Amino acid sequence: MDASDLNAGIEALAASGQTLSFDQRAALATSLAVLQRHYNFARVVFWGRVTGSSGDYLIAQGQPKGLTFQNRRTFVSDDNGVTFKELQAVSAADADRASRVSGLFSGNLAFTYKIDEQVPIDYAPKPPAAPKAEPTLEGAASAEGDGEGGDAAEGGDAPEPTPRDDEEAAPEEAPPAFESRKVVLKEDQRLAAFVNAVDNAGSVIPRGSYILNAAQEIVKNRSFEGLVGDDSTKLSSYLHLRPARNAAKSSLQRELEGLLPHHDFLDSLADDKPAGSWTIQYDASSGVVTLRSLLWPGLFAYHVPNSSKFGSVYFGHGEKNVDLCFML
Amino acid sequence: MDASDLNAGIEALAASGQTLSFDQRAALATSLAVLQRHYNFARVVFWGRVTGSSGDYLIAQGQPKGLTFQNRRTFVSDDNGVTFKELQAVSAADADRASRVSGLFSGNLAFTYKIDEQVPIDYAPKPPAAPKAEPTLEGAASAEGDGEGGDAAEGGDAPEPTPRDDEEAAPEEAPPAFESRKVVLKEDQRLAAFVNAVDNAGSVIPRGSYILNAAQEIVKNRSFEGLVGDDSTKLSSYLHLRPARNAAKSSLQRELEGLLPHHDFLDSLADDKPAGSWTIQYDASSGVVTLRSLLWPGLFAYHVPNSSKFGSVYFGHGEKNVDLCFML
Amino acid sequence: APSVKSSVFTKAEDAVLKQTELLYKPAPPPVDPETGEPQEAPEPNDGTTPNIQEQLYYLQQCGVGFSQEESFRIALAMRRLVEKEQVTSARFFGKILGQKADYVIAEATFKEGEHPSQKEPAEEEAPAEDEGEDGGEPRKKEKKETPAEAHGAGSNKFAYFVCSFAGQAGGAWTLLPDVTPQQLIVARQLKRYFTGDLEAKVDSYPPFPGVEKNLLRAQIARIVHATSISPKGFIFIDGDDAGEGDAPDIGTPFPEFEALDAETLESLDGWRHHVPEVLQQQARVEFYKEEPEEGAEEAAEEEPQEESKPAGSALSEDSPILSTPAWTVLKVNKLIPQYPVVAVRSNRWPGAYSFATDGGKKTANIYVGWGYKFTGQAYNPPLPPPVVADELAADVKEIADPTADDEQAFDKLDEEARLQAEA
Amino acid sequence: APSVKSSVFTKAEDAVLKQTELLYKPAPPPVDPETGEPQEAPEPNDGTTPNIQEQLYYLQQCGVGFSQEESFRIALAMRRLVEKEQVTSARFFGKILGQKADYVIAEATFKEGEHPSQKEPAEEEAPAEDEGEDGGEPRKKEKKETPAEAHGAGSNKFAYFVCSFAGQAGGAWTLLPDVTPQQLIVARQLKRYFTGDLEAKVDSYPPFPGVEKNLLRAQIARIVHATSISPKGFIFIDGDDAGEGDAPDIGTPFPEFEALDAETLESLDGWRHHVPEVLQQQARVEFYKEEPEEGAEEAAEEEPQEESKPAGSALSEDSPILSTPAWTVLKVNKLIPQYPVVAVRSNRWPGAYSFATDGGKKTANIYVGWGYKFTGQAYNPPLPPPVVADELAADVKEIADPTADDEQAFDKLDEEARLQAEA
Repeated sequence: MDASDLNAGIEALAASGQTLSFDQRAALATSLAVLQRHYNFARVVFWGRVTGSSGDYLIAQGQPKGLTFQNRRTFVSDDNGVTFKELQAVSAADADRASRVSGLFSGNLAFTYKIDEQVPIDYAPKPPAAPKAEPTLEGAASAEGDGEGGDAAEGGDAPEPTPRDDEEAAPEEAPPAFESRKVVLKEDQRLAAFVNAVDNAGSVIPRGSYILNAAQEIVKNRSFEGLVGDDSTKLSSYLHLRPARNAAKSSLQRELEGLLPHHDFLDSLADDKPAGSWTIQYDASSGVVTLRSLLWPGLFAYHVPNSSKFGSVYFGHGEKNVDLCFML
Repeated sequence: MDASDLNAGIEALAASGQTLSFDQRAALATSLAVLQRHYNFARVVFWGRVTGSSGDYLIAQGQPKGLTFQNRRTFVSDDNGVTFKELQAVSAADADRASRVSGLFSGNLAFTYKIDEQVPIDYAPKPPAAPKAEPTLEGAASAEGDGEGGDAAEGGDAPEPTPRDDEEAAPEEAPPAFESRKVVLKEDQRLAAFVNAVDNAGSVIPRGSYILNAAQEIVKNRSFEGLVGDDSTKLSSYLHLRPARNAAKSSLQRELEGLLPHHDFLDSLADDKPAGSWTIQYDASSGVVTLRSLLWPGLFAYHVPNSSKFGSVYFGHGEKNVDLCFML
Repeated sequence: APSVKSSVFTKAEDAVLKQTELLYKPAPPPVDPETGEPQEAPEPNDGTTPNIQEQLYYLQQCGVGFSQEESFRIALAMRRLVEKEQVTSARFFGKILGQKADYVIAEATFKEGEHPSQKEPAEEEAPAEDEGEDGGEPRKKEKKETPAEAHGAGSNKFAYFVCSFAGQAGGAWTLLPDVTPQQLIVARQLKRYFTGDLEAKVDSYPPFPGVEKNLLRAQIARIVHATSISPKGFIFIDGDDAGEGDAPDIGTPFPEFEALDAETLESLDGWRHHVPEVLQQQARVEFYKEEPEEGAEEAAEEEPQEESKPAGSALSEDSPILSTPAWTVLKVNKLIPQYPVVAVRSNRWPGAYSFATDGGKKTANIYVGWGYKFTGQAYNPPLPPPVVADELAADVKEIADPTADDEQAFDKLDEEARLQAEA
Repeated sequence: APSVKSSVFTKAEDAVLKQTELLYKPAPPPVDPETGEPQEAPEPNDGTTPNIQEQLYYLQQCGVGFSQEESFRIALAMRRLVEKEQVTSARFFGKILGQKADYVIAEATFKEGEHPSQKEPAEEEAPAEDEGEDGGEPRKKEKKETPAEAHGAGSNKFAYFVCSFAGQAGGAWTLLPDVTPQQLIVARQLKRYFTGDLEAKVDSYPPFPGVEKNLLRAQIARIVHATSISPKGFIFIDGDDAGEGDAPDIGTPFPEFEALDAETLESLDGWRHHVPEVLQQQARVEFYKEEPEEGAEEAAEEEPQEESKPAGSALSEDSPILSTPAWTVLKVNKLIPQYPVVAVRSNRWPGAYSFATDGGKKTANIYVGWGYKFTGQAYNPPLPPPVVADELAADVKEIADPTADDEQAFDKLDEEARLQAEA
């Protein structure tokens, strides 16, 4: 949610059980303003909070200029919102590794994870000793466990998996195609990958709040007045603010469903798989429609019907719910 | 402020020292919704709180349809927002009387005030006994003082002053033109008159948030995006949402001041007399511009620059500051 | 509130009206059936609650939801509960989120003999399997089931009430049925989102003996017995043989409790379970002694027979969930250390929080979450039990079903035979 | 925050940066001037504050402002104050609103001998009129003025610090000068809005001896001595001869204080002033005995010579302001009577609030307002004193000024004379 809507948004979502403490709100009020000024962002978004077992991360994103999905930058605070530092983008390989880590985040950005990885064994002849990336890996392996030793693994992305030749690699019966290896992933990489994954799951906006202008740019609809009546409690009225994936509907189908080219250029939540991965509730006493993701528990969105108020935020444990199909 | 903006508005104005207690907020969340539904209002506004010496009044207003200054109805709650009842419009004479009552409201809607009034003596010959309105006045006079006896004075507006003939009325030297009389005013009449007086002082809106449409109707500007930059901290950027009084500026003068016909059809706060009767402050950590009336202490307005958020509310002791000229 | 009327909003506004009525309007005095005149209203029940608004304020400082308005609304609804129901006290258990509506849940202690199960004439004493809870499927009597604990004891020590503001209920409270060991045993094998409808069927494997309200009650029991914690010494636990029956209600510390220093409160050893665990096999809190140990129940396997963590054990004794520690203790308001607030959260039951401030004198537990456990691994639904091999009768000869190849071969033979016959 | 840069916003953002620095960033360790290496940071001062966040939370329940974020920000700023200044304790006095900026005000007790006035070498002991506060106009010595009270006594018992988040200060604290009787006497005759600039001139009649910070300090003294109240028995006041010096600081009840019942707290008799009034004539708290009573000061007229309401008097003894009672007591949260909160507000000093809960064990005073008194009638600025009639010299003859009629008559005579001369 927009930094300027922080309090209203947090209050609107408190009914789901998550809120920001007062010290966090007070700190964010100044630190997000500082962030915006320092980077000259057009817009700063409070992205959410990720639970860690020794402390939580607060995440913010900045947008240098008009909305694109590429140019936003992500920042993390591990001191309750007083200071933020940037999270670097992660490689696809690291993102894949991150998706295989389970359990809570540690709460320490320098923590390193050991990940078992099946790497194809390269049987091509090669010098048998000293694979090039080994020293870094060794350092990481020795540093892990105390959780403070991430410094040793510093130097950015974990190296691409490199083959190791040890005892098990010696082919006995049929030569195995893969071997198991440990690679390391730093917590900040895991976190960046997680934020990215949730962003791909999509921050949620009410239909009509963003439109496609004549130049085919996605812009905020200044005259959005909110969803009205029953529309506001239908999943199909809410869209993912991410590059569309289901947009390949035929024009006939789009016409049948009454989709408008400048409103329905994004994926609707109603098309999310599996069906039932979002819940939608309307609370009459607060006048708020709340959406909750069951696939990414902790991903919440809200909208006040007949108003331009909406926003989404993540307040969760940093894990995708892989059991969703059993739980509905 | 709009009932739907209640919490955000109250939070934005809390820095001025007044807020709603949690029980009041919780009660208003339901009771304003009930009010809206019961009267089928298009819009319900939380108007404010008036301090009384034994308890406070919460005031709300309802708007049946498009904005006019006549058709709004005013409601009062003396039970912290749980239930509301309508305040009847008051006559000009009662409004004038109300303006002469000083001191806190009692907190009891049936309380009656005795007001000394100079009425012209009618020396025309008339039947000497039983002036027609006497019984009502007698009843009211006997009921006053206990504060509960307003029932006796019921029957709506206090009667227009009627002449009394008693001892002092007998002309001795030169016949006096006026005599002093006690008239009664009920607290609910005083309150209605006060709300009206503050409404005439004007709820405050940022320039551009309401426009005059082609049909010369005042309508909310759906594409209002907020005041920008230094404009947002200038009094001249804020207007009174009331029938314009200073609009008689010549078209030359309007042109010189850069006024636009569809934006500047209302009076600006900068033209209020005496100069200095409004303060304007910007708080960077909350991002809120706050306006405070010094003439009607307790009348507050806020606006979040670059957003469509604004509102005004009264949280005060129910008195105009007649000493303003000495206090600046 | 929206100006365009629609079914959803009309329904929602009905809920608001109902809520206003239930929370704010005192019940109209009853009318004398003979004279038609209003009688004097009966005295409201004298039940008590902790200072819920204050508790939720401290939890808000710990980052756990509930806006101030909602806190007030919940405190007011709790007040109405203890005025209406014959309970001595009630605390706010928390909120379990559902797909269509959320459950707001109160934990209450009925006055002696006032629980519905105690007011019904006791029918059959001895086996007491099925305490007459509705919605349960008829159970097979093949095996002797562990009897449920009577109301007021063990896993049924407290009664739980549910209310929903959002739905048609508008703030009315519904008493949940007591829990049975059979429900607990199946609940442990499930992982489901609640629908928000108390009467919804639970379509599951293994089949759950009850409807959603029974599953809800079972999950509440699991949460309560795993996450009821308080600062060391807050609730008196007398060494070994104390059940939770010896402990005063949470909310009132043991009179001799002395404020703990910040370091103790910030350590896992400074916090104690004040409710014993549910037994793994019997799925009761108190061991059912009637039967000798031979007839171990369904889920009884490798676990040691009848031990569970007693009340009084320290949080530091709880085992981690794979790499994740069982509990996290957080200092809140670190910047103002003079008035520390400590937050404890369960990582095994995400959504279970406790706080302590004022040296531990102010403390409370709360649960706000989806109502399921974190296991650290993907859910594997239990497989159906292996089919029992029946003994074959002597004259039965087993043959393999024909395969597609067999059939094709047969068809070919058939065709050949036909061709031959035609030829 | 706005994206278009402008002078106002740049300034405001500077304030935010400053605020971040002052509140959140611990001061960088001092550098050794010789080696250039960082030295160990000095221990912060060990001053204490009440639990300000909690106090403001209860006041919020009474409808007195401060959002939770602002409460936290104030509590943090107060924390920084007692860490930095050599004070034993500080409480949050409140906020006085100004035209351009508001004053956030703390009341602090300096450690023995640590107040600036106590650290300067004592220059002239005896008359001690002008304690060297800056900004005061030089005063005429015609009459002997009542000396100001020394720091730590009477109206100068406490020190007051002011901070503003909005302005350039960004949360830094400024110590206000002590108050003098002369300032108090003039302040009583003024009614002004504060500008928000501590160094602003006060253009007034009668002339005020000082600048805005002195007027602010004087108004604070008037507010403190009129509205410092606490539940009966909370602060021990020993009958007649106890000044406020005998009372513990507000925030710590007298150890023998027992919780009061709700009715007592909801009555004006259940609340006591714990600070004596300022003397009407001397404008000090403690009577200045050196001078015999002959030389009564400026504003001394009909009031009985040297009596004022002592500490310990009940609120019920305060006289109303015309038809408005001096105080209003309100029950807060009436709907949840088990945990009552009582709010008391002064109608004489609109903006002065107190609350009590937990039987009066938790209580605080706060002021949030414009800093002027409600009199119930329009302000009449004092007239200049009557001109002293000089004795007439014997040879002066007083005649009336000619009126317009006289002049017309004279003109007519003149004209007639002219016409006659012309004729």
